[in-house]
Amino acid sequence: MNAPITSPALTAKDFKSDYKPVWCPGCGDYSVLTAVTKALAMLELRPENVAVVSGIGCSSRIPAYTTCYGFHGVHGRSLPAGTGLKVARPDLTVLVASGDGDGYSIGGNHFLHACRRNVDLTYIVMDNHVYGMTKGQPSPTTEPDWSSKLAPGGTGVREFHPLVIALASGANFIARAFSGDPNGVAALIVEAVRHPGFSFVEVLSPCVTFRPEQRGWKESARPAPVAYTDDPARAARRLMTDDGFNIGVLYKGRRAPFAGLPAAPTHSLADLEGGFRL
Amino acid sequence: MNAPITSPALTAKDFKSDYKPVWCPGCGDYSVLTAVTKALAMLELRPENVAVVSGIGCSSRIPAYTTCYGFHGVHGRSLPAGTGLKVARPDLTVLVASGDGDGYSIGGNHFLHACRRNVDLTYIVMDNHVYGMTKGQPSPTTEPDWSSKLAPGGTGVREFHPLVIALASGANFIARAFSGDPNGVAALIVEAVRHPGFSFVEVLSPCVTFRPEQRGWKESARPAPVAYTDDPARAARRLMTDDGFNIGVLYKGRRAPFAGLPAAPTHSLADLEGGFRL
Amino acid sequence: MKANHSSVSVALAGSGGAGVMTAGNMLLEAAAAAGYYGLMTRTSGPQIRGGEAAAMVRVSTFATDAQDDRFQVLAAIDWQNVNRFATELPLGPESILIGDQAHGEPPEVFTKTGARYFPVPLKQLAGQVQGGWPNMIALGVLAGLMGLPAQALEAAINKAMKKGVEAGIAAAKLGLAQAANLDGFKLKEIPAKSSRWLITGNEAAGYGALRGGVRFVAAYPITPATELLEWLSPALTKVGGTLVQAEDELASINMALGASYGGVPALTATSGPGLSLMIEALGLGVTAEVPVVVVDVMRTGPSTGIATKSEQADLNIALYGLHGDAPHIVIAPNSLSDCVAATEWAVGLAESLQVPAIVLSDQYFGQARAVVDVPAFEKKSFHRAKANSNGQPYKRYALTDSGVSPMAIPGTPGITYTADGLEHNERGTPSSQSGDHLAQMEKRARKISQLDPGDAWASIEGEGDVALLTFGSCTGPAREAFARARAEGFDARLVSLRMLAPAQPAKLKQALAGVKRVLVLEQNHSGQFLRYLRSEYELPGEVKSLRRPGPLPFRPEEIYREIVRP
Amino acid sequence: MKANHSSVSVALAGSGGAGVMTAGNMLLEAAAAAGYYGLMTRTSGPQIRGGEAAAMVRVSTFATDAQDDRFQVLAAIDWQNVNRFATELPLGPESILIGDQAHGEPPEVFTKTGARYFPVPLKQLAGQVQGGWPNMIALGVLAGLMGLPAQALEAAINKAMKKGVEAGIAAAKLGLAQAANLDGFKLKEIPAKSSRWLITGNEAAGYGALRGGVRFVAAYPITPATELLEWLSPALTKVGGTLVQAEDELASINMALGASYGGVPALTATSGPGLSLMIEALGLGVTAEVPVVVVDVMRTGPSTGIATKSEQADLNIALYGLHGDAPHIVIAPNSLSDCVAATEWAVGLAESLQVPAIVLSDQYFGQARAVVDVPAFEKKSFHRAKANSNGQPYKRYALTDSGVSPMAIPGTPGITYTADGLEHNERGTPSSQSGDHLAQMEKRARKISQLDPGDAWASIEGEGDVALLTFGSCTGPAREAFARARAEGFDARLVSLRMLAPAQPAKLKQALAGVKRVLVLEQNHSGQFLRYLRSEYELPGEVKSLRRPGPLPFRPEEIYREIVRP
Ligand SMILES: Cc1ncc(C[n+]2csc(CCOP(=O)(O)OP(=O)(O)O)c2C)c(N)n1
Ligand SMILES: Cc1ncc(C[n+]2csc(CCOP(=O)(O)OP(=O)(O)O)c2C)c(N)n1
Ligand code: SF4
Ligand code: SF4
Ligand SMILES: [Mg+2]
Ligand SMILES: [Mg+2]
Repeated sequence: MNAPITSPALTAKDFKSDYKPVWCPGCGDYSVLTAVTKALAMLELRPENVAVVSGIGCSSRIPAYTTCYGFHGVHGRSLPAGTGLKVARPDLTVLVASGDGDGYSIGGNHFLHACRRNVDLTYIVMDNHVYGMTKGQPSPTTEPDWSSKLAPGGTGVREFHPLVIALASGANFIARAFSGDPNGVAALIVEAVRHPGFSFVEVLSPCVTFRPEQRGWKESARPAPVAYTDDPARAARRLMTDDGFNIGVLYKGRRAPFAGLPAAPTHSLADLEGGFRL
Repeated sequence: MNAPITSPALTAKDFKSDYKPVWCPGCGDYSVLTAVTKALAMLELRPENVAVVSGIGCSSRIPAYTTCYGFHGVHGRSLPAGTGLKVARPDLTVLVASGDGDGYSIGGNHFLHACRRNVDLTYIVMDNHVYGMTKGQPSPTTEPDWSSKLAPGGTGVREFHPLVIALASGANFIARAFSGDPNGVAALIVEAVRHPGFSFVEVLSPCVTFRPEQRGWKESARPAPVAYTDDPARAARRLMTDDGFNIGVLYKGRRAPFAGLPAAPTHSLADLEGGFRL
Repeated sequence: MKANHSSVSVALAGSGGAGVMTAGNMLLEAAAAAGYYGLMTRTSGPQIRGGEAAAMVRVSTFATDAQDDRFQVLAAIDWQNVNRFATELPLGPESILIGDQAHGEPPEVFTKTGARYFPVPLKQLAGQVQGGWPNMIALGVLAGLMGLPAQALEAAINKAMKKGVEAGIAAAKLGLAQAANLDGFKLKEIPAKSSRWLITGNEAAGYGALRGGVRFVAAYPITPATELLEWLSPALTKVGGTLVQAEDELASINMALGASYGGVPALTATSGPGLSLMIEALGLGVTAEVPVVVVDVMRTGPSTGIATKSEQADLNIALYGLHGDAPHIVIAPNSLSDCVAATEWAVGLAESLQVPAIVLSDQYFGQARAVVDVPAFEKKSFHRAKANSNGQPYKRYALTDSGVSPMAIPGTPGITYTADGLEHNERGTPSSQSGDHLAQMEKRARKISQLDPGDAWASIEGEGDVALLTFGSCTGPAREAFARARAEGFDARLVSLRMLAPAQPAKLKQALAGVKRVLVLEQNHSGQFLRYLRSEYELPGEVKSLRRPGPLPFRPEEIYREIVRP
Repeated sequence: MKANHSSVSVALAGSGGAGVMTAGNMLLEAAAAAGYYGLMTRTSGPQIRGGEAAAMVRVSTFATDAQDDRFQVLAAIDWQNVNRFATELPLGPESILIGDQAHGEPPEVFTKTGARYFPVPLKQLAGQVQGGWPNMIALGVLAGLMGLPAQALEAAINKAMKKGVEAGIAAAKLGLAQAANLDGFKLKEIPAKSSRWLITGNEAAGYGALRGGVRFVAAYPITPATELLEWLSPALTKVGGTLVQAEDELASINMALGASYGGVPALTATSGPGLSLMIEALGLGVTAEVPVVVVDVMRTGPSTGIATKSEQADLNIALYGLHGDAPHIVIAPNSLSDCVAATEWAVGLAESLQVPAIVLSDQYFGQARAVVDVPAFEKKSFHRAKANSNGQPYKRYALTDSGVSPMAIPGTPGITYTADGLEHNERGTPSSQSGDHLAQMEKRARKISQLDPGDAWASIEGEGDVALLTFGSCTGPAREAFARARAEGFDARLVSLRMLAPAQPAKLKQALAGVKRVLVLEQNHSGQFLRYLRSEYELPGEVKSLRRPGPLPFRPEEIYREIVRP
């Protein structure tokens, strides 16, 4: 049932479904959606050969807004679901989409271990430094002094540094993007998908409703001053002092990806019975 | 019910209970137990003012082998339990004990967030690069090529680097110890307890049963060649290239610890009813 | 127009930014200021923020937390997508529709109910007041239709608005004037005004927790429990406690256990998906005998389900979700205001029995706001039995008659011990001996089964040989159905269970003595409550299940029909 | 000594390093080589490794996976802490104790049963053989006492030992010679030898999974499920599948769901604490309709409980643990060898109904090793209904009569969709409409309730007006009790349920027609199975609960007494 070889090239539009997103007007996630669809067109993929896997959150609503296969799972578990899918179906292109709450709070452990495991998938986190879906609580990337109903005066807790953690855990590709520049996001996703192993793209994607001040990210985001490195120690030094607004590929590793299901069996079931037979 | 001021100084023996450990003869955890009891004596604490909180694993059996208050919880959740305890009871000294499976596999997310949250407790992980309790499966710190029944030929998955992750997540004190030198472990625990905020002591503690080759750690462990730093970027560079056998304090931060329960209420319950009253 | 209504239900709908919730809240406040009882519930479209929404306000001369059978008035600032709410906004031929011609006609789904349409030029009228808004005109119209006095409306606007009060009042008065031209639903006067609160079920549960002594809360946000936490966070700080936002529910429940082990009563609140993640640690609470309370504000399941809607389908997991034999407590408040007492009670039971307790609230209670009589609190004292050294070796899990063993609190010298989720002997030492296991299983079961909840286990109303069994938010409409039946001389028994675990077979047997027909009312698909009742009790006579899944609440009328059915 | 025993049970105990498990396994192999059926179970002290342990071997002329009422022989290399196993090693006056005087006398707890003590100088005899060990002497003694032929023993030693075979055989023969001096328990000869397997329940379940088509497993180690995974890992690789060790159970179940969504049948295995962590994702499987199988190898609960011991107390969580109304499948193998077919069936049901299935095995089945007849497999074909594009808009959750809707597998063009744990309409678009919720709830319930399992739902044996209802590993001793009763002319009905969810009320009603007395047998404290039966079925006549928590297994004798009780 593979697509005919002569099928015409698809455009970004072919990857956008006709469901109306539930997002607020102006939400950064619209641009991420645009970027994903552009990237898939640039990669010359077909929707049926791509799966978009997510958890729960505003950002995690993205799968159904594409025409790809989608899996909208439970909160925080997008990476395991994506891992199972990619290992079982190495032929598919798997994008895992998440938010800063879904991916870094409840899903933090899977992030660590997905980076280590290095399954060949692309992990896109739409980071808005807040829980949008549940209406405005601090997330791991929220500034310690951001006041909210749940934490009046702020949590006092140091922000989570996703790129540093990714590097420390062994991610094979690390990039930061800003949804204000959808073409830039698309280009980074293309590169991430092409890079073998676990590729991580952190996308700064403003929540205009609960963090309206993030409209100011337009001013802060800028291309990273130096080209990416493939040296983890150098990358660590850079990322530890990075202010969170350097955009671009920041690290590319050379680890071999985790193996998927073998192409063919070497034994029959009857062979296995041999082990029990008396 | 506080201890009388004139109570005599306690020795390590006073912190060791008379339960016979279930550990295998030669297990590294015996020395960690000794080190903990020595450290508590050196800190001039009393058993009733110390709580040892753990998860599940051979290493996590440690609480009951002390005469302190102990909490032997469920697998992977020692840090949340210890966090709740310390926040609710800031007067207690809280040690959280774990293993590489308990702490870095199932408990990995709590590790990240405990480092960030910086509650004033000491986290001791007995790392033997294996699941001892369940009889020999690879843990996050196991070498990718270590063959076992569950992963014949090895997992192929890159090791987890606990100290780098701790640093990246904001731990306030990071040390590595080796159970072959219980006095050294004790000294590091003393320093960790005294340092405010979240202190992390990774203890190389051989599993003689499933990883007999770890008896060779005696030869590899050595004092770290340079003194600790309080600069995260410098610490990152060192830890990223560290071979896993540098022993000593490797990083000390200066972040203020997370606040515990306030000492006294400012309002009565009746005051709160005011908010509902018509 | 005669003032002969004892209850009027109105809904105000409109698209994002139209201010329907603001107006709804002011209407509720105005009703309260005029001495009435009131209830406001809300619904909205799928958008995260800003989409179409409706505020549903019921004003009555009697206390109730149930929605009525139908709405007397549906007003809309505009009709955009309001048809999506049709099933939630039942109308009848006696109902009226208010809308602005400028936004077109009311959708057919509403007009075909027979409801009469009265156009009001909301936008144009608002334009007549500098800084006036259509929602304030609508507010005035609705208040006028119910006959709420202008002063009450003014007071409510004054209380609610930070700026633009003048304009608000002026606009609302224009609305009031419009209502005067219409056939309304004037409320009867209400005689003496009792002492009242305006409160949501989530706030009530939060306050109950504090009354019970909770001073440590760890939680992870989830709809519809978040407001409970958001209310608790600053409140805890005031009373000397604290709330920690955890990284996930696994952390929050284990943090609560840690704090409670330290002697500080602890709680977490969540909804179905979060409760699923707490199951393992609840078992730890059972085995290690560490008190902890979980408030489950139920939403429509299974899985992520419908996060913003109500259902009573977490009964199974609350009662039977734990692995192994794990006796614990399950309590369900049976009214919005009972969320205070039920949660306080749950904390008391957890503390005194050293066991986890689950409170089954739901989205309906949690997010509805109501005018309620100030609850009368009983002076019960539930305390954790604390141990002190008596020179003997301390047996944390001593096999007492009651099953409760005094607990050593860290800091107490001479009786240190290790709390353990492994099976253990009386000292707390892990044991795999069948004798220790049996003895500890019996101890843990005994402390629960010996509990005598007195009359608190259920609320029992009425007489007769028909009985209706229910729990939680189904109780409100059932109470109203019973009142109607009784008003017509047909009495029956309403038994609303507050203590779901441990079951109380002897008490229920007594409550049902002589009953010939049993109705079991619950808001879920599979009949979880019925199945529970069948397994724990012998139900007399003919048993009929009245159930449907969420989110639509039961209406008094449909229950009434079942009660009086010949 | 007459060869008149159809079953002999022996136990070999000793402290760490004494080699009791090695010898026990060889004894089992020898029995198999001699044509007998056999069963080996094990117990050990709390030490992680090396503490006291006992191998329990039953050899019989008939197939059984039950332990007998008593042990005919208890042999000990030494007696250090062996008394700890007293409750697990019931003896009687007909039993004999074998021990080495050099290690002192047998503990009183054993001698007071009336068992006769025969000292054998194990150590000294071992010293007579270069490279000989006391456990091999004991092996010979035990084999001799049962009358196993020397060739069978030699064959077993040859098969098991990598080096030192000669010495082993020589030592065992010394043991055999010792036995000749003793009153033994010679086994009857067994006529024709059928085709047999030597297998543990964990291996059986693993093999059943592969037969069902499972090619993806993700799991996290946990006692007593680890061996199932350790068997599966290399086996999967051989048949073109793979096993991923996950970071925790949350990951393993979600990985399995991801793989299954991709069209590859997927499974995970765990025990109670791990199952607790999988609850949320199982609900996702229900709502998103993604097949997945969880094998729960039950251990003693609640909480961490006793990791190495058996209990049937996860029935509640398996049936009712999910939040919301979440219909799914629960299957229990009713013998060790049925672990193959039951697991295969569970995979087939999960796949064909697109729903999660839980297999309730337990530590007893999982870790026991038995000689079993090669199971006869039925040729049933269960397939996932897969969708292909027909040019129409694809409705992933179409409201079919059967409730099953063909599933699009990623890679198939024209019918892409998003699987969703949010409530949704037929297309899969999230919906909070009560109508969509009700329709999808009914669809999901329908596909389960319409399932007709044929005769596979239970095994039903015997006639009469007494019926015993049970499930899982209680079935073995029950079968043996029934055989004894029948041998005495007392027939009764044994109904062992294999399909626990969905319940099969019509089938059970038929199976129990005319029954006057019902016995409900289960290995847990609170009577979870009884409560389940009461809620789902009308049990006829007088109902009696036979239950106790783990870890001690029911013995045929105690069940027998209840069956024939007047
Ligand atoms: C187990 C569980 N806990 C909590 C929730 C509630 N919840 C839904 S989305 C969310 C946070 C989402 O934050 P993020 O991932 O940053 O997404 P955003 O909405 O900001 O895009 C939470 C806490 C849930 N659905 N499931
Ligand atoms: C939820 C859950 N999953 C799995 C287990 C089984 N289990 C017990 S200990 C353990 C691993 C322990 O490894 P580690 O923390 O390294 O401790 P060690 O025994 O090596 O000291 C596992 C997987 C469990 N008890 N609970
Ligand atoms: S709440 Fe924030 S993140 Fe969610 S849709 Fe609105 S703007 Fe986007
Ligand atoms: S198995 Fe390993 S970690 Fe566990 S007690 Fe033995 S030596 Fe120690
Ligand atoms: Mg976010
Ligand atoms: Mg370990």
